[in-house]
Order: sequence, then C-alpha cells, then structure tokens
Amino acid sequence: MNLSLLIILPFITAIVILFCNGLKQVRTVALIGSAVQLIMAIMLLIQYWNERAIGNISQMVFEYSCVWFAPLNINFHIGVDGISVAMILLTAFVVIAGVLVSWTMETLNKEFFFLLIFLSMGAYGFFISLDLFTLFFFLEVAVIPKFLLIGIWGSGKKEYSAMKLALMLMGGSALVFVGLSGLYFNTNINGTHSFDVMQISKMHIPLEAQLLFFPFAFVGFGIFTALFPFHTWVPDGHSSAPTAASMFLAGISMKLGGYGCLRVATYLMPDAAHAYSWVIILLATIAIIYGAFATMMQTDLKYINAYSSVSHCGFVLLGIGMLTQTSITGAVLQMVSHGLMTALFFAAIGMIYSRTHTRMVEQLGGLLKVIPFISSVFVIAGLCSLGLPGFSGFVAEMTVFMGSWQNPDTMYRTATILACASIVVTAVYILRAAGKTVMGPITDEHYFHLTDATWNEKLAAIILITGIVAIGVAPFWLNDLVTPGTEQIMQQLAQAISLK
Amino acid sequence: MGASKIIFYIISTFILGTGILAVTATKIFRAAIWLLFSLIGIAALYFWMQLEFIAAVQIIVYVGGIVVLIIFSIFLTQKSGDEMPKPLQQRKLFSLFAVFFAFAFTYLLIHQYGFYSSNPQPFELKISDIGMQMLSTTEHGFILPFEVVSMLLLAAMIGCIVIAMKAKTE
Amino acid sequence: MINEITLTDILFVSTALFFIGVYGFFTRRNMITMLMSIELILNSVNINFVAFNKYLFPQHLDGIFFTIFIITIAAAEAAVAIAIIINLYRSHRSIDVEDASELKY
Amino acid sequence: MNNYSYISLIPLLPIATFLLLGLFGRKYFSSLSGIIGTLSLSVSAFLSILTAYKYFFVDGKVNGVFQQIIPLKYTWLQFSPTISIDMGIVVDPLSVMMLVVITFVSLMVHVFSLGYMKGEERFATYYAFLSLFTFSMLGLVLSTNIFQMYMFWELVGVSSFLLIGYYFDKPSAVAAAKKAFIVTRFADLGFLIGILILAFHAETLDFQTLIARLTDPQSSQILSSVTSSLFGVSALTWGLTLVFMGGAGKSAMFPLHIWLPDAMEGPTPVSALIHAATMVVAGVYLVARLFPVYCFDVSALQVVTYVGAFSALLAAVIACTQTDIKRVLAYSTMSQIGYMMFSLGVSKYGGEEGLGYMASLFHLFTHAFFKSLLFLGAGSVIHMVHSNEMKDMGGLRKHMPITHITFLIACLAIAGIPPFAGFFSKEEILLAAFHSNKLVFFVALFTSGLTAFYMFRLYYSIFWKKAAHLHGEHHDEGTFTMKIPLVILGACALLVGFVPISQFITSDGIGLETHIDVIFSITPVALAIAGILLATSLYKNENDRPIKISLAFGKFYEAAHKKFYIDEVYLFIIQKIIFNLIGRPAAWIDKNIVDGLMNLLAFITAEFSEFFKGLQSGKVQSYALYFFAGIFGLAVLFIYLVK
Repeated sequence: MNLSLLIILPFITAIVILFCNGLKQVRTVALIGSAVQLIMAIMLLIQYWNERAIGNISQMVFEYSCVWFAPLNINFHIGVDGISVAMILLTAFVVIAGVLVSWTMETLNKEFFFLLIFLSMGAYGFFISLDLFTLFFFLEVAVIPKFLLIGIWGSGKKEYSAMKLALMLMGGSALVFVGLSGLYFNTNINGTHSFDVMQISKMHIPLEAQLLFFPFAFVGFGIFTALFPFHTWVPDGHSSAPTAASMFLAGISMKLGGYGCLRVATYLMPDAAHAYSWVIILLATIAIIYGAFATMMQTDLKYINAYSSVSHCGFVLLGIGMLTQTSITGAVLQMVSHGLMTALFFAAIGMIYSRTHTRMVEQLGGLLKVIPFISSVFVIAGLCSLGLPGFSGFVAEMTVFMGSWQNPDTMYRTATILACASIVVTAVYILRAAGKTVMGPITDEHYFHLTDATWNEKLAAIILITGIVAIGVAPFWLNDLVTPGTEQIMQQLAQAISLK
Repeated sequence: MGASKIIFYIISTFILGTGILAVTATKIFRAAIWLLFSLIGIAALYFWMQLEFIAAVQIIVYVGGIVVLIIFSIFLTQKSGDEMPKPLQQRKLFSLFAVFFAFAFTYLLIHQYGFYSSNPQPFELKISDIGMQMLSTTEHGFILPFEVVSMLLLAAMIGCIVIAMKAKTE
Repeated sequence: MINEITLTDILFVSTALFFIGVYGFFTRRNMITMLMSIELILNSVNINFVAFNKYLFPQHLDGIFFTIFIITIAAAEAAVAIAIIINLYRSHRSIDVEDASELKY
Repeated sequence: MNNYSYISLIPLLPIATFLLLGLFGRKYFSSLSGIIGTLSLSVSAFLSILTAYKYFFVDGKVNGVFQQIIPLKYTWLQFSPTISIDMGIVVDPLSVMMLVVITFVSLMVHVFSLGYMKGEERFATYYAFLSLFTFSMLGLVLSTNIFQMYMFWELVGVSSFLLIGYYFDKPSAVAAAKKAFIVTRFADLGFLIGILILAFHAETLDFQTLIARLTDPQSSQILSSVTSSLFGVSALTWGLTLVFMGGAGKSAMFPLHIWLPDAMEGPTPVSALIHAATMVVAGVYLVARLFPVYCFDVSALQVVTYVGAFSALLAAVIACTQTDIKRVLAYSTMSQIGYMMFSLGVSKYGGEEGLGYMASLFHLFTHAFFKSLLFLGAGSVIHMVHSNEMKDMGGLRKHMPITHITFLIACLAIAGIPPFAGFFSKEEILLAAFHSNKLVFFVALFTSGLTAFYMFRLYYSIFWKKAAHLHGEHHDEGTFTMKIPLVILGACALLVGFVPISQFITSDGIGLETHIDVIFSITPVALAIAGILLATSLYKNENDRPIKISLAFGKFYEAAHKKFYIDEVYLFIIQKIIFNLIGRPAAWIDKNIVDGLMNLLAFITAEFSEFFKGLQSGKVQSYALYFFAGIFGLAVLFIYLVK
C-alpha cells in the first residue's frame, strides 16, 4: 500500500473543498473524503496484517523514501509499524466523526472543513513519518489550523484560548525542534548527519547528548499531551473550541505528543529515558491525581472532560515512563482509547450544548428523559472514561497498571498505586456529571421540547462507539498489533541497559 | 612657548567657548550668533594652519550662506526674542553624561594611538592644484564627485522649492 | 612654529567640538538649533580632515577635497532641512521635535 | 470432559437479551420485553440446573474429589508472555452452585417483575438491565482468571448502578446509585491493587495456577511473596487483604457497607436479586474462590473473620431500629453475609477443619432463597400500600394471605428455627465458630437472637399490629406472576436445608459428613425463640412498650437508629477532606498557580515587548541617543572586549 496516499488524499479533499459552493457541497466532499480516509485506514490495517501473515518481519512495512532536501540529508521517508497503524486508525475514526458532528456548521463552512481536513493531513503525515524533519514538518501542519479553528469558530474567550494554545504548542514545537536538531547533529553516517529514525535507532547517540536533548524532545512532545505543569492550554483550549475542533484536539492532537514521546524521545534516546524515567513518572502521577481532583471541582462539562483528559493522558506518560513492555503497550492502547473516548465525550457535550445552550452541570438535568440517545452516548462516554470493562478505557488502563506494577521499584509502585486510586476519583466526577446532567429531574421546561440526535450525529456517535467497543470487547487484535512495535522499543531500552 | 602656540590656544578656546554657548543659549537668535562666531573661529583655525583657501570657503559658505539661511528661517518661524523651551532635565543630564564619557573615551583612544607626523615635509596648498585635481580624470581626479555634488546641489535646490512651496488650496 | 602644536592637540579641539555638537543635538528641542548642532559636528569633521591631511599626508590633497565636498553638501543639507522645517512649521505651527512624534511604531 | 461446551450459553443468553432489549426493546417490543427476558433466562436457568445435575450426579467424583473442569478458555489480552487475561469458564462445585442460585433467583425476580413493573415506561430498559446484571454475575462466578473476575466484578457494579438508579428522575435514587458505585469502586481499588500484588508474585492471573503456586510452600513464588514486605506485613498478606477489601465492598462489610441501605432506592425486585442473593455474596464467593491461598496466610483470614463478625453484630443492632422495611432487610442481609464471612474466616483447609467453609457456602445457598423471598414479599407489600414505612402498614395478613405465609416461612428460616433452611446452615456456622474461636461464637450467638427479634418485629409490624387501613382502589395481592415466585421460593426456604451441600462443596472437594448435634443446637434455637417471643410481646399488638424500651436505651438507640453515624463520618471525610482539602485546592492551584505561571510568562513577554515598543517613541532625539549609545557600546565592545 502506498502510504503517501494518506497525505495526498486529505490534501486533495482540502483543495476540492476550496472550490465548492455552499454548505451542502462542502460537507458532502468532506464526508466523502473522510469516509475514504476511514476505508483506507481499515485497508491499511488489513494489508498490514497480510504483510505480517506472509512473514514480513521487518520493523517497518510499506516503507518509501525519496530525497527531499539533499544538502541537509532530509528525506521524505515514510513507513508504518503496528503503533502507527493504530494511531492512523484512531485518526480516521475521529476525523469522520468530527466531520459528521459539524454537519450544520453555518459560518464560513468552507474554511472550517478545509482546516479540519488539513489538520488530519498533518496528523497522518506525522504518524507515518520516519524522518525527523518531515515528522516535525507535519507536527507544525497540525498545529496552525487549531489556532484558526478556535480563534474563528470558538466560543467564550476564544481569542485568549486560541492564543494560549497556539503559543504553548508552538513552544512545545520549539523544544521538539531543539531536541531533533540535537539528535541530528549527534549522528554521523559517513560524515553526514541524518534525520532518519531508523538510522538513528541503529547508532548509539552519546550519553551526554542524550541526557541533554531528551528533556527537550520529551517536554516538547509532552506539552502536546498535557504534561504537567504544561497542561493549562488543555482546559481553555478545549472549552473554547467548536465541537469538532475539541474532538480533533483531544482525540488526535494530544496523541501526536504521546506518539512523539514514544517514537522520538524514548526510542531514539533510550539511555536518557532510563535516566529520566523517575521525572516522567513523577510528573505523570501528579498529572493523573491532580487532574482527577481538579476535574472534580469543575462545573462546565467541557472543562470536566478537558481536565479528565489531563488525567487520562497522564496514564500515557506513566506508561511510557515505566519502561516495561506492558506499560508501553498500555500507553499506546490508552492513546487510542482516550482518543476515541474523549472524541465521543466532546461530541456528546457538543450535541447537548447545541440543544440546551448551556454546558453548566448545575443548569442541566434529566436529559435522559427528553433526549435519550444523546444522553446514552454521554453515559457511555462517561463509563468508558471511568474504565468500565467492555469499553476501551478499561483495557488500556489495566494494561498500564499491570505494566507499571512490573517495575519493582518502591517509588514506581507508589506511583502506580496513586494512579490506580485515580480510578475512584474518576468514578466520582463522572458519576457526578452524569448523575446531574442526564439523570435527576428536568431542570428547565424548555428541555421538554428538545429533539434527539439527527442522523449525522447518530452516525458519528455510532462510529466512535464501534471503535470503543471493538477495543473493549476484543482487545487482543489491537494488543497484537501494537506489541511488535513496543517490542522494538523495549529492545532499544534493553540495549541501553546492557551497554551500561 | 611660541606665539603660534598661544594663538592656537586662543583660537581653540574661542571655538569651543562659542560652540558651547551656541548649544546652550536660551534665545535662539543668540544661539545663531554664537554659532556664527564659532564658525568664524574655525575659519581662523584654517588660517592658522595656512590653508587660506579652505578658510575662505568656510567663511563664504558657512558664515555667508548657511548661517544667514538659518537666521532667515528663524525669522520665518520664531519670535526672535523668545526664550526657547528648556530641554528636559533628565535628558540633559543623561546627554551630558553620555557626551562626557564618549569624549573621554575617544580622546583616550586618540591619545593612546599617538599620531606622529610621518615626515616633516612642509605642506603647501596651491589653489591651482586644487582646481587641476578637481577636474582631472586621472587616478587622483575628483571629477566624478564634483559632478555628483553639482547634481546634488541642483536636486537640493529643486527639492527645497518643492517642499517649501505652499500646497495649492483645493 | 606649527610643529609646536601636535596633531593630537588639534584633534582634541575637533573632538570637543564634535561632542558639543552632539550634546546640542540631544538637548535642543528646537529644530533649527538642532540643525546648528549638526553644523558644528560637520565642522569638527572638517577640521579633522584638514589636520590629517596637513600633518600626515602633506603630499596629497584628499583631505582638502573632502572638506570642500562636505561644505558643499552641508550647504545643500541646510537648505533642505530648513525647507522641511518651514513645512513642518506650517503644518504644526511649531518646530519643536517633541511635537512631531508621528514617526513611531 | 468437554461435554460442557453448552455452558457458555448460560451467560451468553442474558447478554444477547440485553443487547436486543437495550438497542431495540424500547421501540419495537416494549410490552413483550418482559416475556423475552424471562424466557431467555429460563433457558439459562434450565441449563444451569442441568449442569448441576450433570456435574454432581452424572460425572460425580473422580478419586473422591470433584474435579475442576475448564471447558472453555481463550486468551483475551496478553499482558506479557506469562501474564494474560483469559476468558474462560470454570466448572467446579462452587461455580455450579452459584450458577444455580443466580439463575434461579434471577428467574424468580424476572417473573415477579412481570407483575411488579407492569406499566412502567422503561419496561424494556428494566429487563435489559436485569439481563445485563445476570450476565455479569454469571460471568463473575464462571471466571477462570482473577482479572476476568475483576472485569465482571466491575460490570456487576455498573449494572447495579443502573438498576439502583432505575428511577433516574428521583434525586435520592441517583444519589444512592452513585454512592453504591463509588463505594464499591473504592473497594475495587483495593481489589485491583491486590490483584497486581498477587499477579506480580505469582506471575499469573489464572486462578488454578495462582492457587497452585501460592499454596505450595516450596515454590519460588510463595517465597517472593512472603519475603517481600511493606510496613512489616508480607506481600501475600497485603495482596489477600486488599483482595478481601474488594470483596468487603461488594458484600457490604463494615466499614464499606454504607451503600447497601441506600441502594434500597432501586425497584424492590432488583433488591431481591442484587442485594439478597447475588451481588452481595460476590465477596464471599471471592474469598471462597481464593480460599486455599487465604488458608496459607492466617493474618489475612483473621481480618476476614473479625470484619465479618463485627459486621454481623453491627448490622443486627441497626436493623432493630430501622423503620423502613427494606432497610431492615438490607441490614439483615449485611448481618447474614457477616456470618458467611466469619465462617470462612474460622475455617481451615480440608477435612473436618474445613467445616466453616462448607457452612459459609451452605448459608450462602439457603440465604439466597429466603432472603430473596423476603425482599419479594416486601415488594409485594410495597406494591400494595405504596410505602416503605412500617407505620403505613399493619394487619395485612387478611389482605395478602400468600405473601403472609411465605413471609412467615422466610422469617422462620432466617431466625434459624428447625426445620427451615436457615437452621441447618446457621447451625453449621455456629458449630464451626464454636470449635475455633469462642469470641466470634458468642457474637454469632447473640446476633442470631437479635436476628430472630428484628425479623419478627418486621413481620408483626407488617402483618399484625393494627387493622389495615388501606386507601385507593385496587388492593389485590398482585398478579399471578407475582405470587408464583413467592410460592416457589417459600417452598425452597422450607426445603433447601435438606440439600446435602456438605457432600458437594467443601474446601478440598472431598465430601464432609455432618450431623446435627442436638445438644449444641438447643442454645441457638432457644435464643431464637426467645427473640421471637420478645418480638411477639412487643409488636404483635399495638402498645407503647417499644417506645419505652427505645427510650430506656436512650443514646444507644438513637445512635443505632442513625446507623451509628457512619454515613455522617463518610460525608465529613468526603465533603470536608476530599472536596475541600484536596479537590478545591487542586482546582485553585491549577487555575491560579500553574495557569498563573503560564499567564505570568505571557504577561512578562508582553510587558517586555511593551517596553521595547516604548523605545520606538517617534522622538528623533531619543533615537539619536540610542544610536549614539549603540555606537559607543559597540566601540567599547570591539576595542576592549574582543581581542
């Protein structure tokens, strides 16, 4: 399969959108484009399985490389392993759901869908890049549209939020770039430097360089994935963003960071990952616990989900920081699971908001009676968030816990227990929100006239729930998909230890 | 100490004294007059250096031209007797400070470098030489700058007229 | 004789004059007086040219030429400056630099 | 021995029903959904009983021991090469017994609900949730893997949440549902960490392997789990105690019992299913499942004993003072589960010493029948008088004869009067306690007297005391479907005591000969009769003695009535400590300090740029000054500093 299609297709879709007239054409094109993306992602999965089934054991499959800028040895090098395939699937699911929930976007719809599709292109490019420069390039491609999406179509204090988000993410990118440059200049292949992930992974970067540049790369990517204390863009950004943008932001964009932490920071600088793992654990644990407690005090549904994202993304970082194979697999599962789950949550919140015009928990009530479908979606998202078996959240969190516990260090154990404790707090805030919003008596008589979900909203929710349940009920396929990828990372890490 | 030296000191003191007065006088007309004296002093310094031609040019252009021009413009824009607005105290102090240190620094450099005349060969300035070299096209000729300056003067003249011309009332 | 006075002495005069001009340029708020300060600065430069020429390179005339050109250009500059000042006076009824601060940001 | 493959149908039928009814029930067959649910469950129940028959009587014992059969097992999630979650089904005496109990009681509840819930708007949803619950519970007892059990454990929790919160527009129901979920979730945290500890040391999650490794004194696993310790307590003890914490949460043991009384907000048949027979005994089941390991670690087992005994006593005392009939039943459940727990706790592994284990599960078995009968009877009463309060009842024996008789049978059973079911099981428990722990024995004895007292207090308050004053129209006893389960369960409550459980379910799988020690039984039966007589004298007819007595007890009565203020303590901890001391500061810190730092950074940058903007003042002289300073600075730099 030609992976470039994953970039070209959204690009063409985006261009075609520019030549459309009226909302109907625009959204039809966007829907077709995203549906084709989804089909391609699923085909990629099948072809990947085929490839593995016929005995292809190379680390990356469907590799393709061509020179982009020879003087600096930058190549357009793409390829996927199981982790990337999982992330691409996630992106495709979220994109189509995002397009569907924005079905009735009124203002500047052409630009809106253009940016959405453009953003997805950045995400795909990021996940398939095997060249650090192109990786960075696509990371940037994915950042800029967010600023516009929030700044133009947002609500509340959107300028502030858009600015904050863009600045913090740009700051993150800047750190990432320092880290990447550091890697680049510490490589030496026949006298030239290299950006190529596969080449860098085969050589040993000097320890001092790793210790110096790992924090840059990790914190830089960490900002994307709400690393404490750089998570403050998350609540403001999510709450001001339009529904689809929130879904993209939490569902895809935060995963760019997690993927980067794994693929670039941990994989390429294994010694430093060992050296700094306690810092990562510390920050991740703080993020988990403190995010959960901060969520408990929120009254705005979007803030609740945003803070819970901080907490849940903490699991990703915790999984990465624990440096055991199971925990890293868990981190990837958590990325996929959180992406789908939080997108669903935001979609449900968006649907509620578009009907009731409020997101305040105390103003809502009894919605299950008037809009049962949306309320059920909301409850399902909540239950997934609190880690109910049968949904993806459980699988991911348990894998992280199980993996973390394999690390026998007392401090790491303590961190694991604290992280486990957060599931109780999660239950508290999710039930509090769900109990007040969808259950209880109806608080406003206007609510009696609300209409339930339209076909597009139903479709969006069903697509996401399908993904969640597919992982929750039968996690083995995703686990098997991801494990070879994490094994490679573990080998890197094991080599790092043995070299010491 | 020779007479020449004494004369030099007198001229120098005159130049600097009137210069200082020119930049500190509170009435603008007086400032212009002190400037005039300072320029005349500089002409005297040229005389002292036996460069009569330059001294003459100095007097003709500066004293006779520019200062008169300035005085005209003062008449056009000001009431000559008025006190000028005082400079801000803070800026004055700061400028004084900056200027003093810059001067000390510069002079220190000059002093350290120590210019010594390479050869005591006497310097004679013939006006004919100036004329010849000015219009010569050889290696040390100044014909091109001369032409450029001519153009500049022309341009300045036209520019002055355009700028200063009253805009037509619509 | 002239040799009793070294080049450094003359340079002292010109430097001092230069900084007097600079001081005037900084502190004067009236544009015409600022122009006068510039004239002083130009003159101090002229002195330098002449003195260097006379003391260090008696066989050449380049310093003299520079002085002549500077005087010429100073004349042109003064003319233009005064034209600008008068124009400014017409629009602002003032030739105080503090009043003409549109040139910012 | 793979002839049990149909057994997967037992849990799969309810889940299929759940999906069918949950997705389409509301729209397409709302009135039919009850029938569908009941039918599918009756198939399950039939299969369960078939399995039991086959397992106990056809296959029987091999070498004198009932074999553990695993007809189905596949890897669900591979954590690491050694540790994986397997989905499987285990068939052994314990799970088969639970299978029968669950499907049977669930079937009764399904049938009862046909009448009780008739006309509800969300009838289909109700049956969907019931099916979900039954599925989860069946999955729980059939688990081969401790993590599989944890998953179903959680699912049980959520389906109980959904059922308790069935009347979701009633704020108290929502609050109760939340409370139940959160408290059990907190307990599950312990369970989870316990699992992590056990899994780490045993290097497996599979029950069979886990038990084998952790009970073999020579294995490296037991060595690692006993030697590594925290705060002087070995990892094994920690693990088992934490696992028990999970069990205690679900089984409403002190101090995690606070959710149970509130959970009575759910529909009454739900209480009969969840809070009498199935979910609340999950903790007992869990300890029983891991019993060989518990036996290996005495300290963990002692925790189980004392928590169980204390809960039994506490609940019995509180039950005497409650006026809401369902709450009385709830506390009585808690008390009876306390019996089961300490009975496990005083037991040892194998042979005569393992009497407690057998007795506990026997009691679990009998209790399921008479307690669900009590709840269904209470449901029937509530259906009639539309109230949960004792003061609205009285003299109902004429109006609802079937309910009256069956309720009486159940009361006698729970009080331990021969020959009703409760007598036999309680007898064994007391015997087991007598042989190993005298303190626990006396607590149990006293509690059994109390039990008889408060049960008959309840009975008399409902059916005697005063003349019925009913208002409203239809006051029949309920539909046919409501009466049938009462009769069936009543018959069971009479008869199940004669089931020779001791032959089937013992700690080591070898049958145990038990006999009724008549001399020994005199004391408890006498105490029970004394309790009944006391209740008769106080409550049969209306009089002011109960009030006098309660006044005589004074503060103690008040405290018991207020459930010993445990709810208030929790509320204080949650409200004051968790919310105000952790949550609020966390939110505040985030908003003001962490975010504040970010904003400060932005502010500093903005101020900095404001300053630089100020340099661009439009004032020529300032520019000249900066220019001059710049030149000066550069000159100094280049001349002196850069050589």
